[in-house]
Amino acid sequence: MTALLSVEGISAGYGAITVLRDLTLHVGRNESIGLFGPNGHGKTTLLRTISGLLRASAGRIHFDGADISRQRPATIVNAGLVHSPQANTMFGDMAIAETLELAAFAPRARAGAKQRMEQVLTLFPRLAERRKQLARTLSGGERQMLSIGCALMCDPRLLMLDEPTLGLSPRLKEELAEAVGAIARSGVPLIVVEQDVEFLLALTQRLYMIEHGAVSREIDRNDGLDHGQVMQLYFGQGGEA
Amino acid sequence: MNSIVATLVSGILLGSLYALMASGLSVVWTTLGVFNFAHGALMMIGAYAAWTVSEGMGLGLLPGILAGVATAALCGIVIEYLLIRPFYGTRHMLLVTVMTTLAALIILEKGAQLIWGAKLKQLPRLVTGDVSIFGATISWHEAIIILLAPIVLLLLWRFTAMTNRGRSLRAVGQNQDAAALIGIDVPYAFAIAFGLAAALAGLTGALLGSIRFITPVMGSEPLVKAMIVVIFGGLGSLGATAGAAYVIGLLEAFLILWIGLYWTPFALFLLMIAVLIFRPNGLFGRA
Amino acid sequence: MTSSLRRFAPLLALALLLVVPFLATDSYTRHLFIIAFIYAIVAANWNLSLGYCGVFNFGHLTFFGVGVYTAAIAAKTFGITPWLAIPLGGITAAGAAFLIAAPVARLKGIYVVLVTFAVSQLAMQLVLSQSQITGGGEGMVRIPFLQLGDYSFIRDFKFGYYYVALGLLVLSTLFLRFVVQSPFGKALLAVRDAQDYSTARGISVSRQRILVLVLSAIFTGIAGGFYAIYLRVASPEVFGFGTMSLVLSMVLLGGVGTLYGPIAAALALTFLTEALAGIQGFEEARFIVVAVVMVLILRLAPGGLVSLLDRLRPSRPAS
Amino acid sequence: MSEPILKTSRVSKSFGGLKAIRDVSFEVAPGEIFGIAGPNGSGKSTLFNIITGIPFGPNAGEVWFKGKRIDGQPAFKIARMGLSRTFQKDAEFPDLSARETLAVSAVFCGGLDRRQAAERSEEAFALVAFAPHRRDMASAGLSVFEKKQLMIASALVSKPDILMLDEPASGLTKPEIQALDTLLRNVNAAGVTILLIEHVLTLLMSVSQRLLILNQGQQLAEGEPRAVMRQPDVIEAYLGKRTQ
Amino acid sequence: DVVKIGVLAPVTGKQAADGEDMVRGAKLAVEDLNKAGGVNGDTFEVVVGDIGDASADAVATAAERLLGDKAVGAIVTGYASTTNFEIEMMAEQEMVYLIAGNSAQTAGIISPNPENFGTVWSLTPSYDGYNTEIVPAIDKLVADGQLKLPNKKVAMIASDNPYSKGIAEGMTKAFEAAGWQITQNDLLPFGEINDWRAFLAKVHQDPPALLINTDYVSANAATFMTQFMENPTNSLVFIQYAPSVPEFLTLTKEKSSGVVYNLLGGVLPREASPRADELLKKYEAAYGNEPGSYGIMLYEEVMIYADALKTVGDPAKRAEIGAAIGKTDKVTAVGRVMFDPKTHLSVQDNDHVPIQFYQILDGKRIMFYPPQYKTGDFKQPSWMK
Ligand SMILES: Nc1ncnc2c1ncn2[C@@H]1O[C@H](COP(=O)(O)OP(=O)(O)OP(=O)(O)O)[C@@H](O)[C@H]1O
Ligand SMILES: Nc1ncnc2c1ncn2[C@@H]1O[C@H](COP(=O)(O)OP(=O)(O)OP(=O)(O)O)[C@@H](O)[C@H]1O
Ligand SMILES: [Mg+2]
Ligand SMILES: [Mg+2]
Repeated sequence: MTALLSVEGISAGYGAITVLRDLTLHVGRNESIGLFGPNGHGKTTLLRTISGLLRASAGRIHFDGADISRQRPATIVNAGLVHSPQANTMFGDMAIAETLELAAFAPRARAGAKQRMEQVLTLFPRLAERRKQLARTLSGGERQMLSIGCALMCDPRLLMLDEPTLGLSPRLKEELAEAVGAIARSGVPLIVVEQDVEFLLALTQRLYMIEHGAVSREIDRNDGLDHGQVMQLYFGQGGEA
Repeated sequence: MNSIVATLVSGILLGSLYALMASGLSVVWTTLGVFNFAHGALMMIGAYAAWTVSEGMGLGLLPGILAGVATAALCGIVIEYLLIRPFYGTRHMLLVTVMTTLAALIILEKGAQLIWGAKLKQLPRLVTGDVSIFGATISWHEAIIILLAPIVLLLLWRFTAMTNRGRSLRAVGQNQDAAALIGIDVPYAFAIAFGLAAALAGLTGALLGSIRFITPVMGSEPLVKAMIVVIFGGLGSLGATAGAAYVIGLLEAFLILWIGLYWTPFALFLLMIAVLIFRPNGLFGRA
Repeated sequence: MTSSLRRFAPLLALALLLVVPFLATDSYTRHLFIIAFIYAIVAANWNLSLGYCGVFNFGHLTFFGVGVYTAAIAAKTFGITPWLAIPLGGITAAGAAFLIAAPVARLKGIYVVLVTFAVSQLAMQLVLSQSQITGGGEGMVRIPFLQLGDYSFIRDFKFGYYYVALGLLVLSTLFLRFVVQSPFGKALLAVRDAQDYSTARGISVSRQRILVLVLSAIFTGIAGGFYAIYLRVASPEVFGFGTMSLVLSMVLLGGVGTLYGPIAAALALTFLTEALAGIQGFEEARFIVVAVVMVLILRLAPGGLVSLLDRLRPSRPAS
Repeated sequence: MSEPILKTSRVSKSFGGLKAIRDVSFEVAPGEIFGIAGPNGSGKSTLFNIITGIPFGPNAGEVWFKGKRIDGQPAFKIARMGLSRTFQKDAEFPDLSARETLAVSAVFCGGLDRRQAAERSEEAFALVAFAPHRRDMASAGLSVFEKKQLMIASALVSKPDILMLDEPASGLTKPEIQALDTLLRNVNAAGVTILLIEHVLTLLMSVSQRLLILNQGQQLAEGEPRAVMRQPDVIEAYLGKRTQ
Repeated sequence: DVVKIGVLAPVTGKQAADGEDMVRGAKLAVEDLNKAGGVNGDTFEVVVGDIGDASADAVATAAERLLGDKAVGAIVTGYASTTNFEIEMMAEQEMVYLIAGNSAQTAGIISPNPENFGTVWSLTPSYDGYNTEIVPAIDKLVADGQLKLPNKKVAMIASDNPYSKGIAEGMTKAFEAAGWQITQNDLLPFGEINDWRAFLAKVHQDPPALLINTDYVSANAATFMTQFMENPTNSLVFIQYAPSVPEFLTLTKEKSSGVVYNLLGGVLPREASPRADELLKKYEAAYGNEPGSYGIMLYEEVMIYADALKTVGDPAKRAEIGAAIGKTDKVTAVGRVMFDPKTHLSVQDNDHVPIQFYQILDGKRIMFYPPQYKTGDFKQPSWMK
């Protein structure tokens, strides 16, 4: 069986600055993967390249067998590859309810939008309380909820979350992990970028460490590594644990 | 009494015109965050195109108006593509697009003078004859504008606030990346927003072409008015723009009655400064 | 090497400008330089509020107009020597800026555009309506000209005026340099880019904005005063939209938030438009050409003309 | 407890119908590290806002700093009195270098002349361990962690009495959080009182000497961190089941 | 050699229609001169200085460019700046400058020291006639029984520019002196006026026998006339200058039938002046439309210069040419031109450059005063009882 997403030898960057260098990874149909590594080494850039916001200068990206490396973001979203960006501020002058409705914009997301809205509002009751509040007046954590909610509204087949727990309270982190875990179990694989190890380990089967714009290590947790060893590797990046 | 009615009517007429002039500007501003200085010039293009089809080719006024709307929309899309799109997301985007739209204004105005010459032109009216409203006389054409303006505004409001397609235009203006990531085709949305605004400008221009004169610079006064209306109302929404248009129209008419034409602009500007000092987000703006 | 070139480029340019009158002896070329210098001063000072502090002041030409009328009235009505009337324009312009600044300091972004624009319209109305003082729409003509002892500045093919204008430009540039390199100037950039953060660092946003408007008005008003004395006329068109968009294009083409950009752009634009103006039957088309050139520059060099100079240097290594 | 350096008494802030902060009173002693936590949207950042007046003060209640009442004062004056804060959403002056950022802050907030400002900047850089070769580039090009370091250094350069940090650890890697931990201890050791909003519990629990928990704009608990975190209502509202 | 004739004109900007006329008029004259072999062997060429929006620096720059060109022998214009300040620049450099602009400004600059302005001459006569002549003209109509007026009231509206305002003030004095009552005396900001209804509403409250609008902008005047006709009062309508512009007729069509205007230094009607007829035909043949006054006036300015050049000979002797122009005595399309040495304006009276009163009737311009040029009779406008 082919991978759901395969990234083969891509390079990408901003103007003259190259961030990703010949990076390769893949996501199977029934697994979730995690990306970690030091700040500023290209995790976000990788997700942006996959979702079409950045154009790769070399390499190929296939999603469900189709080459998406030259597609527009809108097409990619409509194929079910959804990216919830890091520290997203959303649409400052739009109210919560409006934003969530709009998020079901892609044709594939329209059917069942009502139902998914229910799900999102159950996951984040705060959003239900504040339907009319403008996005720019939300607290940091509330904004994060809205951003993830929007991604869920897109009816993803593969969900990419970039630091989803940024600024969330411990309790909410836990609830989010549960909810996202449920989504993954329902057959939507995840790509998660996270600094919070617990969160990452709770959700993913395989981890890639990204350093200097390339995969520096792959950790398959089914390979018999125990939790402690993974932690060791994870913190190996910077030195102390 | 009679003069009060006359003033009311002429205030509402002014308000309707201002609403039409400002709505397109407001659409571009609230969606794309671009202050389009070529908006008045697009009205002028609409008027000239309407004139060419209606008078030049003798095809009649309605086809002329359609041609005006279409031509302006086309110009708008071209302007967006060449002069606005390359600058989205750049550091000084607001200022740079001020400049590029000013450049568009110059190109359209001078181009129009090259094509149509400097002599004044005028379109016939939609309907001839005058109508008396409670003793105040205006032309039927103007009466139609009074009726048309709210309809156009309502449709526009429904579109931008109630439909997802309309919301998507606002979304791209506020956060392009986030918009793209929920599946909005950003370049397409930009083109739609600008084309729609330009079409509105074209319609306004074609309607103005019957009650004012068509010249290459006919758009400059409406542009200033539209700018005042849009900012004065508060930049948040179309509703605010519409409200401000009628407030300013009525205010202007009554100021003319009370203090005369000469001091009216003076008083209007002074009043606006005062309002903005006390309501820094515009008359109907949200804090 | 390249950075020393950057440091000495302005001096080199100044040296060149100093010898121009000996190379161009006709009054037309000198006149163009003088006009370009005046606009360069206005544009560079506008850039202080617009580019450095992010105040969308669309009434900057009001300060210029105030300078024009101050010098005109001082020299013609009150018989004050033009040498004094010119700097007087700077004082009144700064005063006018202070009046405008109070309401503007509270407003944000695009709202500033409307208020400052409205103020400039008010100023024009005021000039028009006070015709016994300002001459109204008729304006004022035959304003006294500069004299130095027996040397009269007219009928010398604008030799003297050239150096006065250049001198003002140099003074204005030194002044702006001093301002932007001071902590006050750095704080302007701070206020422009992050208001709340600036406040948290003890910077009063409104005080910065008021001060920047006043400072930007000083040399603008002086340039206005010189304009009135040089052309010997004061008329309400100085408040018009045309002059404003011309100067604005100089600011943006030269480079927002740069010191020498607007000056370079003022010279470039003045001579480009004039070069095209000489072509018969090209009167409309020349504006189109200039507009297209403007857009091209903005596209190719988003940082303005001066950023083209930077391009010549090897690009910074990626971090 | 000695005379409090910062005190709020029944401060409130509402947005339309929403009461974001309700009658919150607390005191901070000089020299302590005072942690603030609570669920998302419980009003932590709003509390910082109304104390510093950026961008708004409280609707009701009083804020006292060093024995002076400061609510209603212009925000920049409050900052100059010695109350420095950072922001949850990282802020920077993109066109200024790190050095210039500190210089501006020292001149405006600390009232120093240029030479003193330069000296003080060196101290602040050293305190936050800001890499020397990165001090002259435009801030826009700095990394996430460097921006945080810079934001803290610029808050410190004016020698404030209180440093208020809003979620400084968010988005940082473990080693960086470790570095931040050390940094805060050093700053505190230099005599600066710290108010810390944080969701990253390792940092919060490690450095805080006292903890205030907010919930729906109200004080839920206050006291010794470990004790507070054991309270059932805190667990219910903030920590969730597993984290204990 | 080639002598260049500079034309200072608003070729772009709001007044571009006038500018186009000016340039065409001058070009036509130059072509005619060249066809006739030039003057003393010199041929001519037109160079244009565009003054754009008429800001002082735009005018000064355009003037400097023309002045700086050694081959320019004379500069002609309809009008350039609103202040006519460029006259000083011309005099300083002894440039031959013929102007047809606001003569009040011209006289204001020249009359204190006419000897300093030896090369500057104005085809436009003194505007005094605009102020005073309307009263006797109306009186004559009433006396002749051609006009019946309901009362002796007059309502005035003027635009805030030197021309309109000056004339309105002058007329007000003249009417008051003749015992008329001024019911309205409004001033408008200068610029585009789209709504005259507020003023007209005030006029309705006390209908005058005479309604005078001195806003000379033809678009404004056309709007004024259209809106007046929506609900006319029993008043004779007089509009300054604007109805003489060809566009005014095309824009107002039947709505302007009955309106009265006058002209000083304007082109005489073709029926009354063979010279005007000849030039108009020539212009129409060349450009396919009827010119406004400036097309013909610039033609005449060039010809006046050419005559002076012929007597002096050398185009470089500009002071002498200026003096020669001052001695002009020539029958032109605007009347017999002679210049007043005190003001350098052309002399105004019925035997020189006359004031012309017209009425528009059914799309035609009828000149009914002064008698020697008259092309038809005044008729009571249809809306008046
Ligand atoms: N718009 C941009 N222009 C130029 N460089 C950029 C831009 N965005 C990111 N970079 C640079 O690209 C590099 C990789 O950034 P990226 O955001 O992908 O890292 P990351 O691994 O996601 O880090 P973090 O954990 O901090 O989110 C960084 O050095 C950053 O400075
Ligand atoms: N300007 C505003 N208008 C309306 N509501 C606001 C405004 N600012 C904040 N709020 C609301 O007030 C509440 C408190 O916000 P605050 O930012 O203080 O939360 P917080 O405790 O800092 O949360 P987080 O941990 O998520 O950052 C939130 O529910 C927020 O939505
Ligand atoms: Mg990232
Ligand atoms: Mg917060």
